[in-house]
Parts: sequence; C-alpha cells; structure tokens
Amino acid sequence: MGYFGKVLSGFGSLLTGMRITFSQFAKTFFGRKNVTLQYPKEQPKLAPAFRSAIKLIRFEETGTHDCVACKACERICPSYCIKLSGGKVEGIKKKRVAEFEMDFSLCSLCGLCIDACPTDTLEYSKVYEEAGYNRDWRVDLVAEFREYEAEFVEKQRVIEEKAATAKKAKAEAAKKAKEAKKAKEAEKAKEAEAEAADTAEKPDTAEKPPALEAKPAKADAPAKAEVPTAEVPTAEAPKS
Amino acid sequence: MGKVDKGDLGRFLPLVDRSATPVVDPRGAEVAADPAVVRLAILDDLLNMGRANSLWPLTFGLACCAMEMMAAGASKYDLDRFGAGVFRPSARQADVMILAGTISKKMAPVIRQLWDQMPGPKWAIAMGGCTIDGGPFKYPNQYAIVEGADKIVPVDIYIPGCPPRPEALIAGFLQLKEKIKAGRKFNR
Amino acid sequence: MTNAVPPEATPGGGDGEVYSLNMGPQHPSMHGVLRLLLDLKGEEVVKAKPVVGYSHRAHEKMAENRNTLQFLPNTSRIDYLSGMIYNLGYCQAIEKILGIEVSERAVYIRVIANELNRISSHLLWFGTFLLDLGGITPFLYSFDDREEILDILDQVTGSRLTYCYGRFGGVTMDVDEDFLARTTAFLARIRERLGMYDDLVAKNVILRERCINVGVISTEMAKSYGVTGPSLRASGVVYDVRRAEPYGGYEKFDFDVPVLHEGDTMARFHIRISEIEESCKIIEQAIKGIPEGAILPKKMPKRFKIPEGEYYFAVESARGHFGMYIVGDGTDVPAKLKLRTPSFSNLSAMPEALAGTMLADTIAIVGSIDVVMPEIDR
Amino acid sequence: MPETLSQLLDDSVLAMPIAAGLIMGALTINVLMLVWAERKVSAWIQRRMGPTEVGPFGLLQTLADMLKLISKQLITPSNVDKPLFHLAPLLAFAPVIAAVALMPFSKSLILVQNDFGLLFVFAFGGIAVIAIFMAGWGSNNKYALLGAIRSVAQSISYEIPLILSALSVVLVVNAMGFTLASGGSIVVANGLDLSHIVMAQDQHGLWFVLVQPIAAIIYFISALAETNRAPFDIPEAESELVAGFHTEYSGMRFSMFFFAEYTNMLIVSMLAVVLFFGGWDGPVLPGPLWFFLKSYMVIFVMMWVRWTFPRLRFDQLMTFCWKVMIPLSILNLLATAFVVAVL
Repeated sequence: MGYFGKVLSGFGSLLTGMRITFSQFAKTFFGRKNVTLQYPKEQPKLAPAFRSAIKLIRFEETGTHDCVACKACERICPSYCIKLSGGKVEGIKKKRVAEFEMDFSLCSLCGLCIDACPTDTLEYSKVYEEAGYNRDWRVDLVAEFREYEAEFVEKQRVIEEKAATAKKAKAEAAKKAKEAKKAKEAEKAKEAEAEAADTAEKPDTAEKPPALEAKPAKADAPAKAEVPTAEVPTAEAPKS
Repeated sequence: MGKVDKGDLGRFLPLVDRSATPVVDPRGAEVAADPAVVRLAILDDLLNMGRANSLWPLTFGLACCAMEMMAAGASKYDLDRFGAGVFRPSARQADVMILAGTISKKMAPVIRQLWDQMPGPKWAIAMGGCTIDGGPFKYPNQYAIVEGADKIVPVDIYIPGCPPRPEALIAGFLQLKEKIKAGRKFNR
Repeated sequence: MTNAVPPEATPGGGDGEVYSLNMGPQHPSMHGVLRLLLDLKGEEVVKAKPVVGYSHRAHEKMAENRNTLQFLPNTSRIDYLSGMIYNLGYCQAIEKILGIEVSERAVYIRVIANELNRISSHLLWFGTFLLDLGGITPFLYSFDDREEILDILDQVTGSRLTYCYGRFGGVTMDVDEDFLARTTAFLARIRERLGMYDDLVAKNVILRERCINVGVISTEMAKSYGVTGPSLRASGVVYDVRRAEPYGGYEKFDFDVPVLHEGDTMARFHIRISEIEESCKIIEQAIKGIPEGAILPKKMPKRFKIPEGEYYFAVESARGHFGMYIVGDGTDVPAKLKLRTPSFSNLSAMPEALAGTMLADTIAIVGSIDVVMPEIDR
Repeated sequence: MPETLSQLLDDSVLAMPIAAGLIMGALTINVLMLVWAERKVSAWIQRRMGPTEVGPFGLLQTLADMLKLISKQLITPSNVDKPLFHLAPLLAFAPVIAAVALMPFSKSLILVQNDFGLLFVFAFGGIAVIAIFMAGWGSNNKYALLGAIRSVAQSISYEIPLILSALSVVLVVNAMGFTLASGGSIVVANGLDLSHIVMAQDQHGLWFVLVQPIAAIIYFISALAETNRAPFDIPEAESELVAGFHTEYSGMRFSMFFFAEYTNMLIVSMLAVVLFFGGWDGPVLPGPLWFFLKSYMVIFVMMWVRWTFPRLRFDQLMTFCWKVMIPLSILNLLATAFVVAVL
C-alpha cells in the first residue's frame, strides 16, 4: 500500500468508528433509549439470592424468629462481626437469644453464618443503599422481635405444658402397657432431641423441622390467627 | 415453614438511629435571625447549592470498591446525572475523595497527602467496610491495614457493604448533597 | 503528582538529561495503586521500576489465622476481577486435598460461572485499556456488557464482584432455567458486540499505530520471567492451565487456546478478545450438557482438616496461572498458604519491556498486561 | 447611520468596556452551554443520560460547576514560579476574547472591523501557546512541564497546515472577487478580511468547502490539534500526564483554562464557518443565527470525534503533521495557486 493508500485506509477506519458512535448517539438521542437505571427514581430489581447484612427470619407460625443462641454463626464468622448472647428463658425449655448484634461494616457477605445456622433462622436482608453520616454500622437483629418475645414465651410455655401433659398421659398409658423403666428412657430421648437444636452441627433440617413445629398442630391454630403483621420500618430512599 | 414476606422493606433496625442524625445549620437560630447575616446567607446557600451539585470526585481507586465506583460512573448508573461524573485525575481540581478500598499502612501517608493537596471545601466518602473500620481484613493483631479511613482524613459519608452496590454510592452522594446544602462552611 | 519527592527516586543519570518521574500510586492509569518510578530522557523511558505493596492486605497471613472454611471470602478479594475463579479454585484445591466428591451439576455450574467471570474480567480490561489509550467511549460500552454479566451472576451468587459462591463440595445456590436462558441471550449479545468492538477499536488506525510493535515481550523473556495467561500466549507459548493440567471438568469441553507470536500490545489485545469467544464456546457446551442433580454433597465433614503435607493446586485465572501452595499440619488451619498470583510475575517483566519506549507506550504496555494491584500485593 | 456596531461604539469612551462586557457575557453563556452540550453529547454517545438533576435537562449543571469553581480555594503550591503561575491563566483567557471580537457575525454585526482579521485570529491563537507554556513551566511539576512541552511542539507544528489551508481559501477569494451591494462594480477583494471571505461565498452561492474540500479537512484536523482536543489531547492526556499543564491549578484559575479551551473551540469553528461554510449565509433565519448554528454544528463534530477515538502518541502526532498534513496542505496550496493563475 502506498502513501496515499495508507492515508485513505486510515481515514476510512476513522469514519467507521464515527459511524458506530453516531449510531449509538442516534439510538439515545432520536430513539430515546438509554441504558441508565435512574436510581433514586427507579429501584433495581434485586435477585432472590441478593446478599446484604444478615437478619433473622420471622416465621409465620410463631410470628418471631427461631434463634436459640447456639453461637454457631459467631464461631464461623471470618470477620468477627457477630456478637450474640442468650440462653435459658424462665418458664420454657427452649433457649432464646437475648442480644444479637452484627457489625455490617466488617461483614464480607460470605454467607457462612447462614450455612452454619442449625435452625435456619438467618437470611440476607435486601438493603442495598445504605449510607450514613455515622461510622457505626452495628445492627441489632433482635430489636424488631423484642415486643413479640413475651408473647412467644407465653405461647411456647403453653405448647410445652401441653406437650408435657400429653407426654405424661402417654407415659401413663405406656406404663400400663410396659414397664416404668422404658418410659424413663423415652423421656431421656426427648430431652436429648431438644438439646440437639443447641449444638453447632447442622442437622438435616429439611426433613426435620425445628422443635417448635414438631409439637402438636392443634395448639398452633389460635396462635396463627394472632400473628401480628410485620411492622418494619420502610427503607427510605434518599430524596434528591 | 413459611416466611413472612416483607418484600424489599426488610430494613434492619440500627442500634444507633441514623435517620435521626441531625443535619443542623451551623449558623444557629440567633444568627439566622439577624437580617444582615441572612442576606449574606442567601449567597452562601447559593454557593452551597453549586457545591452540592458539582461534586467532582478524584480518580482514585484502592481496591475492590474502585470497580464499583467505576461502575457507578458508567452508563448503567451514571453518576453524571448528579453532576458528579467529572472524575478529575488531579487532586487540585477534585472536591470529593472517594476512598474506595482497603487502606494499607503503606498507602495511608499518600492518601493524607492527596487530601492535603485538594482545595477546600472538600469532602471524603468512605466506601466499603474496609474504609469504615477495616472490614473483612480486620482481625486481632493484624499488621497490614489502617482500620478506618477516618484515622487519616475526616470522612463525611460512610457507605457499608463489601463492596457496596453502585446504588449505595449514589445514595451516599445524595446524602453528601444534603449535608452540604445544610450550610457547612468553608473551614473544616 | 502524589509524591512530589519520591523517597526512592533515583537522581537522574548525572548528565542532566535523564530525570526521574514518579507515577502513582495515585495516577489515573496505574490500575489502582501501582507506582512506577521512571527515569526519562525527554519522553523516552530509560529505566522503569515498579514499586508495589500499596495494597498489601496480608491475605496469606490471614490464611494462617483462620480455618480453611473461613478463608473462603478472602479468595475473591485477592483478585476482585476474577473473584469467581479464585473462589472456586480455592474450593477445588481443598476438595482435591480432602478427596471430596463434587456432583456433576456443580462442576458444570462452576464452569459456567468461571467463564462468565473470565469474560467480565476481559471486558473490564478492554475498557480500562482503551481508557489508558484515551478512548473513553469503548470503556462505557464494555461496561454495559459487563453489567449484564454481573446481573446474571448476581442472580445466583448474590454479589456483583466479590463472589463467595463456592463451598467445599459444590456451590451455594442452584442455577435455574432463567439463569441459563439469560446466559444464552448474553452470549448472542456479546458476539454481536465483539463485531462492533472490532470495527470501533481493533481496526481503528490510531489504536493499531499505538499498539503494533509496542512493548514486545519475546518468548524467551516471557518464559524467563514466568509470565502467564494471555500475556504469555501472546508471546507464542501455548500454555493454559485448563489444558495443561485440566481441573474442575475442563477436560470435557472443547475449546482452543488462542496463540499469537508477535508478543506486542496488539497481540495481547487480540488474545483476550479471542479468549472471550472461547469462553462463549465453553459456556455454550456447558449449558447444553448441564445434568440434573444435587449441588452439594449430603454428608460433609464439620471441620476441613488438611492432612500433614504440602500441596499445590493451580487454576487459570483471567490473568494467568494462579497457584495455591498449601502446607497442612493436620489441623483445619493451614500452616502456610502461599499464593502464586499471575500479575506479580507479569509485572516483573515490565522493567525490561518498558525500557526504551515512550512515556505514552508505558501506559499502554502496563495496561495491556492487565495488572490487578491487590492481587500483586496480596 | 453607522454601518457597523464598531463604528457606533467608536463614538463613545465607553466603547471598550461595553464591547468587552458584551463579549464576556456572551462567551460565558457560550462556555456554559458548550460544557453542558459536551457532557450531554458524550452521554448520548455512551447511551447515558448526562446531567439531568440540576435545572431542566440539567441545563444549570455548568452554572453549578462555575459557582463551585469560583468559591473554591486557590492553592498556590510553595515552589512555583509565582509570576508565571499567576499570569498564565489570565494570558490564556485574554486573547480568546480578542479573537471573538474579530468575527463577522453578520454583514453589519462585527465588533472590530479589521482588514487583516484572519491574520489577527491566528496571531491571537498563538498567544495561547505561550500561556500554556508559562503554566507548565511555572507549576514546577514534571507532569505539567511535559504537558507544556508537548503542547508547544504540537501547536506550533499544527499552525502551519492550519494557516496553509486558510491561505488556499484566501487565494480563491482574491481571485473570485465580489460585488459590493451598494456599488455594482467588482471591488478588489481582500482575502484576509473575514467579512470579505463570507461575502465572496455569499455572492457566488458557493461554499468554499466545495471548492476546497481538502483544505477544509486539513483545517478541521489542525483545528482539533490546535485546540488540544481529542484525539490530539496529548498535552493534557489524562491517563498519561494526570492533567497536563494545568495539573497544579485549582478553582478559578483552572476554570480560566477551561474557559479558554472551550472558547478556543468556538473560535476555530467560527473560523471554519467563515472560511468554508459561508458564514452568515443562509435562508429565512437572520444571519447571526445561521452563523452560530453552523459553528455549533462544527463543534458537535469536534465533540463526536473526541468521544470516538483513542489518543495518538506524541511522536505519531508529529509524524502525522510533518509527513501527512503539511505536504498535503502545500500540495493543495500549489494546486490552488496554479488553478487561480491559469483561470
């Protein structure tokens, strides 16, 4: 290619480039189509798998979470961002969490805590636009559940009492049929089962629902009606 | 076992209620009542309007979050809509420093120097967990990183996440705008 | 302009003609926090010295401080642009050590995710490389395409960038039909766009002038510095970990390893573009052949104890050979985890490749080898 | 009745400040609009929206930028050459106003009528180079100095094809001549007089872009280089030299360079309109409006080019100038001279 050939072909490639950019310009300017998501006005569609800070799941059956303060999440967390405490609650056998604090600024959203949770009561929240004037990003996960706690404990106590009486009745019936020794063993097994929920290992939860749902269904009927509507603060988008 | 569907509204309750953090006019009520001051204050507000709507960030990325910062400037999110799309490579012409990524101990003096090179009034946005307090790289007895950008520069906006989505950065910019419009003065 | 007086700056050549220029760590085309100390004679680079460490986050030290599972989120932050490949690569390393079986479906999902991530990484490189050369618009176009990938991956991983998708033995979430359909649609889109990029960028006379015969890394030089990945394949060496020592099911797929012999910036450009096409091919095959099944094994050990011994496992990241050298001592905390990251070796070839070029070429060459700083500094 | 505005203003001692004020006001509005347009055009090319939040369609965006830049702290680094550092923005700023004053917006609307207008416009364009070099040298910053050196070499080289291509037009004007509306006889046309160039095109109904297409292309490319626009923006190459010669400038001083850059764009495109696109010539609409419409169309093409191409390397830029542009423009000039002499 000679001198002029080079100049001309170079010039031609430039024109090709300009044709492409102009076609994109025309699509936006005349076609009124752009790819911009106008964020504060439009919200993005979040995937179901979207990961943000963890939160406790509110179960329909009980109207509250099912955290038993086993601390499996606290132990597995690579970023040391979970701090929780809790334990025995007066009146019921089940352990309950009292304080559950999570520092979102430390979290790396790996999801190991969610995998580790034996009662499957942790999930990702869908908050994606947090920004603030404050460097404190600790989140109190149980805050929105506090008001239901007494209610839950009361319900759980009733359930457990019923279960206990049922068990007693059953045991008495069994006593009649079998020896008292065997009945005792059955009780031990029950206790062991309740304790199983507290251990760190992950049981096959898919087949085996947590201790609460294992209880008779009849006790649930009134409880279901009283499930309070989840009153959660709405995520306010910053107005411009 | 069903879950109560809360849609996208599952905002968690913070220990510290951030929404209540007051954005106060530092001029104060008595000063604002003085007619002479008020007349100048209008000019001040005008300038602040200008500043709030023309936040030129410094082209400056540290780590992972820088990619999301770039994404926020790109077509899908388009920071330019708010006048914040003019990324200036020179600190002398920038208004906002977006600290996007982990700050290593070796990088810390450089960041401070960049901050000093920026002309006032200037602002800093800490983007991502690492710049808030070390994030996932913080562990007992760690030696490598600075735990929090606010140990080096005065940070105005904190955006948590690892990394935060571009929307979060835009939300941060909008909050910064609110902060500027509330009457922050020159000297800081 | 950051460090007005660089502490390590060499005082010119003495004859008053050579002066030193400090580039970075804050410089628009230093890809984060790379710092180059250049000795210049006019605009010609006499000597270039990369200074690294501005993004040191002690990943290797962190690996010694936590158990194998807890190191998982770190992996995708070593190289945040091919986070998926690193994350899944680490899972594969541990699986190989412990002999954990991975279901066929999980293998296929991993391949799709890996290749999507590779495309997104190459697209980002394409954009930033053009940005370094002064072309701003291609950068935004490639980001559009990249957003599409991020959306697709976001659907299953929940993150846009720093994925923690892998688990020992599988992945966290199953893909659905929608995911596969979107991926297929994306492949059609990216193929069309590659044609556009070819017209807009690769054929452009300015870019060709800027790239051809610039920053030549010869085969010998590439081999002696341990350059890997697209940069090595542009220098005429057929080496791809996916081919050389297949891992993670790559032996089942039919793909080419593109090779060019020029070793210049343009060759590296073309290699990456053809790699996007090859990744498309792999994804297509994977979507066609994806079997049904579980994504995680039923029974998993609670602790992943690494038996005593030394292990090495390598994967092909978007930048090259990423190796993990793990020393186990019988506990679930590795005694040592050494990471062999590709950009570090690639960057080490720079002083030789940059000597004698123009200042503007320096930017193009450093851009063309595609460095990710946190991966170099670890 | 005075024929031009300049004659009207000649009567008053206020002429200077009024004229300067008028131009300043017009240019400020022009720069505000141009920066907005640049951001919008770039956004549309990139499938974005561009500024939308400040004012309708984001029209007030640049006003906000200006307000901010005015109130920004002015930093004078400690080791700069103070007189040069302070003078440079002013020196970049002043000549662009002078150059605009020479432009014939219509037959009667010429602020400063000068027989050698073309020469003056190029002369004022030359001053900008000095300002850039002062800025680069005075900043005491290596990036700024590199940018300044590049800019000087580039501007000086590209002025040659720029002037040579304009010269071909001058030859054509001189040869063609035109009839003054009042007289009727063919006057000796002065090709260096900007309004004469337009009148020659006006009268023959022939834009010189058709007569001199090669000169028009050479002019356009040289003008891009002269104004440091992409793909010739190497003096302020962002990815290489941070911000080039204005790396150390902040606030108002930086905005003065900004102002000068965008006004320079306007000047070269107005000159392109005068030389090649028939100036105020156009149907229906009044002359000045046509003039500005055409100028903005040229500016749009400049923006379009900027957002399409990567940047040239410095030595390639010079090679392109000396091996392509200058030989071509000399050939074109010789051919024009030959044709003019023969006819």
